Amino acid sequence: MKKENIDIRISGTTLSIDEAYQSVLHEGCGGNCLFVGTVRNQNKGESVTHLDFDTYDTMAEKEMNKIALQCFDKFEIERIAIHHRKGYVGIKDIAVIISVSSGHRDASFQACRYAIDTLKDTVPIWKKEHLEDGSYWVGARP
Amino acid sequence: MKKENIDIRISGTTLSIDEAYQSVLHEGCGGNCLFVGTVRNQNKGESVTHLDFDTYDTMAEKEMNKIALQCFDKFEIERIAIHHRKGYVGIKDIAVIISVSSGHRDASFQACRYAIDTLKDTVPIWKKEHLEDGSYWVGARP
Amino acid sequence: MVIKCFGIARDIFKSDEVVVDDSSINTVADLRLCLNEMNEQLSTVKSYFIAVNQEYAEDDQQIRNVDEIAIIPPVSGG
Amino acid sequence: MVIKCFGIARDIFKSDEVVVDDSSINTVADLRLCLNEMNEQLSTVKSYFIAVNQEYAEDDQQIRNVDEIAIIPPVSGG
Repeated sequence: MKKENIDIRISGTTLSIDEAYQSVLHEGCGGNCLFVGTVRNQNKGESVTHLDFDTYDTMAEKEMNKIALQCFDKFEIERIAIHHRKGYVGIKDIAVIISVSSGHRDASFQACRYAIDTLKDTVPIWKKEHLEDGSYWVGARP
Repeated sequence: MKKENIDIRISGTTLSIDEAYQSVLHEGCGGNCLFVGTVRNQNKGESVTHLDFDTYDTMAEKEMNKIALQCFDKFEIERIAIHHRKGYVGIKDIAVIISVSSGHRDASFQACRYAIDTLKDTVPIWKKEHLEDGSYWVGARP
Repeated sequence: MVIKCFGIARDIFKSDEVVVDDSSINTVADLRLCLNEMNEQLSTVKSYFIAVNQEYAEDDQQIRNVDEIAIIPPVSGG
Repeated sequence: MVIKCFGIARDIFKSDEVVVDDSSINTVADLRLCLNEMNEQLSTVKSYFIAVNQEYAEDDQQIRNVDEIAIIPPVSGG
């Protein structure tokens, strides 16, 4: 896998869908699938004011790179970008973008889905959800 | 289904991913899936120079609207945009964008996939592929 | 009766529209027969639908000359 | 031995890092025992992994004080 075909970023500033798209655009590709994860204003009925992401940057980038390599192994894709925010993220702001290009659409859909599902399982990034009356680390309590 | 939740367009000029994304963005949604269909530089080994899309605009918009309504019936989505180009479309240019938002990611992936698959089956739009040595209407010959 | 032509049908009839004599045409099936006779190239097309008032029509559907009618060759959008 | 803390572990230890006495720590399992004793709040966390040199580690993995070691609470990115 050529390095130029994988674009991994953890960013403290607003993520750009256009950058994630341009990063995978390839003249041999007809299918491009993007997943954009945004911050919801509520979770299980409680009002969310914003999120805070803590990240173990070096390990997170390694894990994101593993996911990209797995996508190349499993699906006929051309390029993949995985961009994640860190720090304060407001309602409707973008937390994560997965962008994948492939010759035919099936591979880009499958790889995009696989990448976001796996990212949520393995990448060392932690979400603190801030509610109107407090905050908590998502998934950390039994 | 509120009309504001469906955004159907057939456009003679460049499609914008940002417009298709902004069109579905909703503060209650955490998942946004976009499919972007681009023009490949080759098909089955032959070099493609560009495409030309012929469209039956009024009927195509009706059929695209049906697809959107089916997506609301089948999947828990919030908003959907279906934008298609017509006329001359160059290599790497965007032919179609499907953009879907939902509370959770599964619905947006499924609706996005369903919409592009169904669009290719039912919407009266025709693609003429221009090769270096001629042109033909895709799928029209036995 | 004026029939709209799209895609390969537009190329075959070299026009956006083709006019057929509607005196003997009652159904979509009648129209197909008439069109295939008018231009045998049309029968080399893999298949085509007829749309009546912007909806796909079955062969037994009645048509009148006030209807908006179109030849729909195999679609290839996306 | 310096242990990096993230997410809820950072809040529990009120620090980015916690220092443990490494004289009796040979494996990841030893480290877990030591950390859970240091701060019982950590045992109220649903579960956590230990990463050694930026890779998830098994309990029987040997660790040395030159390794980069981190507490990895349940991740929740995306």
